[in-house]
Amino acid sequence: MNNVKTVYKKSEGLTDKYMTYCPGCTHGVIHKIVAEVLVELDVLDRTIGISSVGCSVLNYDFFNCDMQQAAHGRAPAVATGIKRVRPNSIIFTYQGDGDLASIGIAEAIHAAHRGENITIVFVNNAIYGMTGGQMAPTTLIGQKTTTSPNGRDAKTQGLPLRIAEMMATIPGATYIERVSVHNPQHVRKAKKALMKAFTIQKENKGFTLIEFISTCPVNWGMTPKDAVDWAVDNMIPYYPLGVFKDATVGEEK
Amino acid sequence: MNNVKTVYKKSEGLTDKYMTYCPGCTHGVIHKIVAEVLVELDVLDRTIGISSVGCSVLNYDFFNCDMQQAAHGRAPAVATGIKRVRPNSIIFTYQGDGDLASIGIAEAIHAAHRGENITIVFVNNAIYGMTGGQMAPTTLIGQKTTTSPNGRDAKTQGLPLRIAEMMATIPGATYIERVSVHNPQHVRKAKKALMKAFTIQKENKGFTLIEFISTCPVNWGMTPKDAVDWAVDNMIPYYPLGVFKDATVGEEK
Amino acid sequence: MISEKVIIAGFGGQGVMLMGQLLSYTATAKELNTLWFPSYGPETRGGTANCSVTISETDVNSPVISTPDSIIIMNKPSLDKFQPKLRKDGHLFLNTSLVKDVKLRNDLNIYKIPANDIAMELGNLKVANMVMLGAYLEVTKVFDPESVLEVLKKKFTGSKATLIEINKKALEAGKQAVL
Amino acid sequence: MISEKVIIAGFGGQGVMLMGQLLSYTATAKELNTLWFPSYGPETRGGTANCSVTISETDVNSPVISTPDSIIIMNKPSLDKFQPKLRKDGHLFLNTSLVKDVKLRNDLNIYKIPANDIAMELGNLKVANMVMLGAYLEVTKVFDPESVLEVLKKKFTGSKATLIEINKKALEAGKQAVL
Amino acid sequence: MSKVLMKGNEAMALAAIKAGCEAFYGYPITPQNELPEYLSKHMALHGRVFVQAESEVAAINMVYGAAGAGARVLTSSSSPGIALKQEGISYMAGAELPAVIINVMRGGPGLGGIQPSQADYKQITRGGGNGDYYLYALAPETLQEAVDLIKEAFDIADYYRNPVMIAVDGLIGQMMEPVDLDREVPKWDLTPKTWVADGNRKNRERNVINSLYLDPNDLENHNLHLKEKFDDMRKNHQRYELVNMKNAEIAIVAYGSVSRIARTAIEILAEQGIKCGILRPITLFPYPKKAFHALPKTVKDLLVVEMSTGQMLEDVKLSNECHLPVHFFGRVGGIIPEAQEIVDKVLEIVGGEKHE
Amino acid sequence: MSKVLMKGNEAMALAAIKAGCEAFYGYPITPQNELPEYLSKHMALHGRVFVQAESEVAAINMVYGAAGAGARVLTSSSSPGIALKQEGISYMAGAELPAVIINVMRGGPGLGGIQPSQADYKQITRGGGNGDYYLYALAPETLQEAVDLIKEAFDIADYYRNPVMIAVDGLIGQMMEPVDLDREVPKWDLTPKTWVADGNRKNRERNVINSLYLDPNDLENHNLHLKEKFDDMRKNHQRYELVNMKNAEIAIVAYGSVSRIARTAIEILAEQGIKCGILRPITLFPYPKKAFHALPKTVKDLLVVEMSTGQMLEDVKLSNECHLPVHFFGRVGGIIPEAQEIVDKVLEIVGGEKHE
Amino acid sequence: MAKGRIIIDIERCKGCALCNSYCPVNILDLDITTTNLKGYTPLISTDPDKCIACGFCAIMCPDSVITVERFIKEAK
Amino acid sequence: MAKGRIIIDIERCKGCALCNSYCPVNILDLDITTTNLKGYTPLISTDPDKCIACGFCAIMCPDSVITVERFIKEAK
Ligand SMILES: Cc1ncc(C[n+]2csc(CCOP(=O)(O)OP(=O)(O)O)c2C)c(N)n1
Ligand SMILES: Cc1ncc(C[n+]2csc(CCOP(=O)(O)OP(=O)(O)O)c2C)c(N)n1
Ligand code: SF4
Ligand code: SF4
Ligand code: SF4
Ligand code: SF4
Ligand code: SF4
Ligand code: SF4
Ligand SMILES: [Mg+2]
Ligand SMILES: [Mg+2]
Repeated sequence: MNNVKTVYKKSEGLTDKYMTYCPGCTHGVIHKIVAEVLVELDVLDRTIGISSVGCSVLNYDFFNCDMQQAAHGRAPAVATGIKRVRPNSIIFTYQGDGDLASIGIAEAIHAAHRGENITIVFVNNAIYGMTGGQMAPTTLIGQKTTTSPNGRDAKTQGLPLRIAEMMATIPGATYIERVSVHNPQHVRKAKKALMKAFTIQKENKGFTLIEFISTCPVNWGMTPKDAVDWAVDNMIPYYPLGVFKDATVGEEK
Repeated sequence: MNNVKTVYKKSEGLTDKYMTYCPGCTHGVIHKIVAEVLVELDVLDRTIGISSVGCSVLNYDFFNCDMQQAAHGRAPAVATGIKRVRPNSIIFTYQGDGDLASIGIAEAIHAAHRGENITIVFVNNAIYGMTGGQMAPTTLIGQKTTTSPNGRDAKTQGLPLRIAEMMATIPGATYIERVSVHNPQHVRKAKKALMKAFTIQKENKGFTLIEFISTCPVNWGMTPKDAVDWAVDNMIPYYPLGVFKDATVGEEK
Repeated sequence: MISEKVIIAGFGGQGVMLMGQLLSYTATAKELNTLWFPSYGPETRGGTANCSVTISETDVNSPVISTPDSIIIMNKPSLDKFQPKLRKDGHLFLNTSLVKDVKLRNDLNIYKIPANDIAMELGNLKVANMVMLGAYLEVTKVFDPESVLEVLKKKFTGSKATLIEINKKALEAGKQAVL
Repeated sequence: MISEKVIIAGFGGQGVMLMGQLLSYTATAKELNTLWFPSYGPETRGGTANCSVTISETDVNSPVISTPDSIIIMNKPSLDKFQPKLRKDGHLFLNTSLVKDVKLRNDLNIYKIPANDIAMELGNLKVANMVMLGAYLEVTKVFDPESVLEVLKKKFTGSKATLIEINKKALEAGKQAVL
Repeated sequence: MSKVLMKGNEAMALAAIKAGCEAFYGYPITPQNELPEYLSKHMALHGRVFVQAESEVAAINMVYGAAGAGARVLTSSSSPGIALKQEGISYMAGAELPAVIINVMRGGPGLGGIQPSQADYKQITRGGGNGDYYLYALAPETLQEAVDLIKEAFDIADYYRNPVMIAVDGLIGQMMEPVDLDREVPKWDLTPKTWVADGNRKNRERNVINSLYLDPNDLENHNLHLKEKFDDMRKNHQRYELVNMKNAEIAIVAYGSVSRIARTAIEILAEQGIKCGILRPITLFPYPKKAFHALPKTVKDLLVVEMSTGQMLEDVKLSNECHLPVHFFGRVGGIIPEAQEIVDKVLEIVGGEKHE
Repeated sequence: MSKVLMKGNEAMALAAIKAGCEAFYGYPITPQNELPEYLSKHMALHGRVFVQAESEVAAINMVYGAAGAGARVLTSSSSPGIALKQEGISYMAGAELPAVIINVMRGGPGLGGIQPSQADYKQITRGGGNGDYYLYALAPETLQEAVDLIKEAFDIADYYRNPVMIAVDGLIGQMMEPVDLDREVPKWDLTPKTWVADGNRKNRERNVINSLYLDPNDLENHNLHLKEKFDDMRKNHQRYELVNMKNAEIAIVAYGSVSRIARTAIEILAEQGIKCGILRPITLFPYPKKAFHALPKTVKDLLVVEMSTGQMLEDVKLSNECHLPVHFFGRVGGIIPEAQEIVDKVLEIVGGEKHE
Repeated sequence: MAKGRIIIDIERCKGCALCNSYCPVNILDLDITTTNLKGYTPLISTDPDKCIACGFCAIMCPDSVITVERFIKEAK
Repeated sequence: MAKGRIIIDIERCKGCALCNSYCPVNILDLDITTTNLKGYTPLISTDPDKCIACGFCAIMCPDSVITVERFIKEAK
């Protein structure tokens, strides 16, 4: 039809497989914008995504590019392994907060430390979704999970880790930003952040990490909309959005 | 003798065993002040030290207290295991930069993240001493090691990690300081830092880490004095001394 | 001698796990042997959930029910999965509110219960499972509904205690549905 | 037929590893079979270092020398460790600059070489090892010093080339010491 | 006490508390999550320690530390998580530290699947870590047995100063059965832990927990000392059950949940007039070689049934010492064998020709 | 080409380069450090990749990634480091990825010691990771053989899409021997790697590297597919050497550096008129069962000699199928057995009474 | 008149009701009269004519259920 | 007159020469005329009378080789 313009449709960066996420989980939103950016940068054909262990483990079925599934927490190491032998490829890992902030923090830090030219998509939903809602390093104080049944207690379980802030101190890292997908405006902002990160990678400028504030309606025990609101009210105050490191700055001007 | 006062002698915090470090290695200096602090705080009898894997692996023979030898990089986990079941004990780990900054960074970060009430003595000598001088995450740009034979190259090996700076961003950590032992004045300062750290632990105020700039004359290929001077000229500029986090501040005044 | 092997299956959220557990709790209270085994893991997310319950006066051996005596089917995919396994002359309890227009074997005892509709009438869709259970108990006579209710009372304490009444009604309604 | 098993031992830094390697390199150049095996790891730090060299026209089997034909001893702890292993009538080369007042077996061929003193005279303490090697070669005739020097020339290139002359002198001085 | 209906993972957790377990360190993984979840609530209620570690590697090293400080300590995981613990387990065996490790097995290799499996048999009995060591490994088949063995396992670990592995699978972890948590279990003869490095040094010399022996002579002696312990386990503490062996013509060798299915199978076989017994290993290490000597002469064939491609076969062959033909039936990847499949296999053997 | 004198670790490194190894990912550990050190210099010279990983865990997962992208890839470590790699190795076997892993064994358990040992036999042959898988495992005895096997190992790994383990010890890693690096080795029949996920997707569908199969049916099929590969290895690719077997009355079973010592022992024995042969496994998995069938009738006893407390004994018993008495002599913890000790043991056996 | 329209791929919809809240003209709801094959209550537009083709719903839908089309006024 | 003195535990000394550089009165050197049992050339004070008992040498010695004593002037 000539008098109709498609302003939004499912990205070609995604396959047609039915996504296994729970209804209303923002993992799906993040998948979409990653896929869109890969298509818009015209790199899908040379991209290898790394699925990590978490709810997103099956996304090797969802992203419409070469994929490798990595052991829990080790996606940045797998990414390093690939990128070093296939430097022309575009590599991203997609990791949850259990995967990256807990078991895999060493691999994430050292990929940044070596300045690996890869992009980490880090999905912080303050919980272990896949395994049924255990406490994550990013679980907020007072938040109830199956392993903090009385709410996370600073005394015995510590204060939540701020990954973007921590990773930003690593000299080898190029770009670190924290974004959220709680409304269309922020989805667009988040996509811009991804665009920046993948562009940096495309230009061989080094390590990039985008942290996403995300939801887990099922394990938080909320409707998807309430979950998004909870994230805005509770997570963003502790995990402020913004650019935490941008080593391309001076150079670009 | 009445007219003689001993102003310095070997600490009772050390055993009589012959220390296995190479001649002039500052590991020995750090051992001495750790031992002295434990004696001065009168906690030797309830201290458990954790030897890590590195040149200091045998220091379970040197510190005159209960000791546990930990797997490479895992000393903070071992410390956590102990402290939680024996909260009245004083626990320190003694870890090299290979041990803590490379293989063990996850365990160090998460001990801080949980706010474990332990003290980490972190010895940064910019190299793997024990195994014959391989590159560490803290090896300086241009520094030659057996696995960076042409000098560390930022392009392929990244920029050196700054541990104190990175750990200081962890909300759960209480006190982080970087010190050096390159002359008597700095040894005294370093001892003060240790005193502060162990005092914080004694008062159950949480996680403390003291990073030491140290030398490896043998693998750096220098005399002990040249090594100390090299550390001052090359390491301290990249690894500035100072307090990076002190969560006791407001409270103390 | 009681010896019953039942599989209960439906969507996640329909309370099939609880149904099975109630049977096993009741069996335990009666000092019978019993075993409850659920489907588990992410496969259950959004998809189907089921559990197997064995109740016996002798030891329960195999935890897996190859040939159930009864199946309680809360949705269509579950029928496809479990109908073939049901033993000849076994009892098939069908939630006909959700399972319609399906092919049924002709060597079975089939009980059609519009459980969702009944539950809605009772005022809470969530008790559709108890409606099915009421029907199941009435037909198989494994336990009387009172024993199950006894267990329910022990489990539903505090704020949940208010739910006992409606569950009781649901059990009764299920019973009526197959009378 | 050449068949030689020698252990070379001393402090770390005395160049015992190099001595052994030179023998194995020379053997390789002559297309003989050979095997060099060092003590390794932190035990060698500050403490003693040693290596075993086997040279043979037939296959070298066991990499471990249980009963050496010769031992070259650069310091006292090494004498204690290896003298008992030396075969009867074996050759014991002793750096008497450092190993003094010791008990020696009387079923051995013993060569006393003040290697450090000789090396000092030559102007470089570091070549004490080559002095010992010179003595060893002269007695055992395993290789002529020229062949070893040939290898040394290949190894010492660039700035190290200047060291060849003094090493040559050291080999010669060692030879003289046992003539 | 009367029995309570509990989920396997929770019953095992509670059994540990009853055994005086002072601390749990672990990391979530399906299908054992209810175990740490239960403990996260109940350890604190008992004044005990629960820590969710950052990883399995950290967890086992926390266990190392707490055990070295003299505490009774537990960790649990499932197959890939156990793989990650191998270095730490080797350290514990090397440093002679007691602990109980529960492995709720799932399908492999790699990430594999999450359904029940016995594919970690090699990992459990042959050690995935470096060096000459073994774990005392117990494989219960019911929740009651799991509870009883876990309670005893802490004693066994302390007795031998060696980690004890409880080998179960997703079935046992996820099922509910009535259990009596207060049944008496054998008490082992334990001596005070004078070797602990717990920072409580009033009347003793300092203690050191360590597995490093740079002098090969010392390390050899240490290894021989450890070997004595493993030999003692082999000699004195094999465990097994023989079921229905009287006049049996064939014996099924199966452990854990598979032996339960075998029990159903032999009932079906009995109806068909086939006398089939079960040799059920309870210890996977030490493997119950003695059970094979105890088989009646009537047994002419052995059928090994496993949820693996045949990992226990070697132990059966070694124990059986070439006396009887050994057959195999296995399902893998999370598929649980059905009793009828076992029955069919038995019929094939007793009916048909014998093959290895 | 004429031979060059090289240290074992360096010769193995160079062999990998000659085999077209495109990338090395590893972490330092004694006694294999010269291997990564050599590669840190020489890989770059050949335009290849060398990365010192932050840990053994990271290293094996880098290997996983590079192998998944189709590269020939190597890692090396020593015993405790290999224990840390177990999860990753299991993943590689599960995802069917080829790679070569060199284990320069040292004493254990735990930190143990750094002297030569063969105490990882179980870890190597029975897998320390979870699930039903094996590694093709080669145990060279000389540097020449090490070089030749490593060159072939990359082919074998590609052929089977499975990791290949090179099992050596500190002796082989640290010794120097003359080697010919350019000897021809068998070429395996390799098909193009159409399965790689390397981001080079011109004319193909997207590829996925994965070991997860949530549906048990799929996972069972996958396991059975893997088993076929391992069975094929067992059937077609056992390797061994029989030495001096003609009329031998006793056979020593020994691999790697111990078989070299055994060679010296049988020379001594020959002088004393005792005919002793050596059965030398070259593949530890598949274990060379065929070698036992090939033993001459004159052999009346088997003597297993190892640098472990007897980890290979089970394989020998299984292969020997109860035909001959099996004896054992071992040294552990870094102690290298002396030829004379082996001689004495043989004399005890052929002279004295037979015992198991 | 509508500025555009949305096309709902009903079988992919999980009835999560996330999109609804972001529609500026409030025309989205779940269609409780039906369930799709997966058992979910799918999305429906209650007043398609009001759609301004802003795309907010589509952007927020985690499952790419919604396609948004804008009607283009024909030039002159 | 010396303000104090140092006592050198010769057998523990590794002859590393680290301490020397810190002596404000420059009286420390290695005694190349001898080696200790471990084979090291140990430290010696070349002019003990000059020692001011500052302790710098002892503080810097990694091996706790040096004990420092200060002479106390007798009260009156
Ligand atoms: C080695 C290992 N440990 C544990 C697990 C179990 N596991 C699967 S997913 C997961 C947590 C995932 O949480 P997160 O990364 O936050 O992802 P989410 O599901 O929340 O998106 C865990 C612990 C595993 N598969 N492997
Ligand atoms: C799991 C494991 N990996 C590697 C090693 C080998 N290793 C021993 S010490 C060491 C490095 C130590 O370096 P560092 O921590 O900097 O201590 P230093 O010797 O410099 O004081 C390594 C890699 C080991 N023992 N265990
Ligand atoms: S469990 Fe939570 S994070 Fe995982 S898919 Fe469901 S809602 Fe999303
Ligand atoms: S190797 Fe370096 S760090 Fe280790 S003891 Fe020697 S000088 Fe010190
Ligand atoms: S495109 Fe905009 S106006 Fe139209 S339905 Fe979606 S949110 Fe509402
Ligand atoms: S269209 Fe998308 S966001 Fe809206 S209810 Fe359906 S699945 Fe949820
Ligand atoms: S105490 Fe001071 S003055 Fe005396 S020798 Fe030592 S450094 Fe010199
Ligand atoms: S006294 Fe101490 S610092 Fe001085 S040379 Fe001796 S060992 Fe070195
Ligand atoms: Mg999460
Ligand atoms: Mg270091």
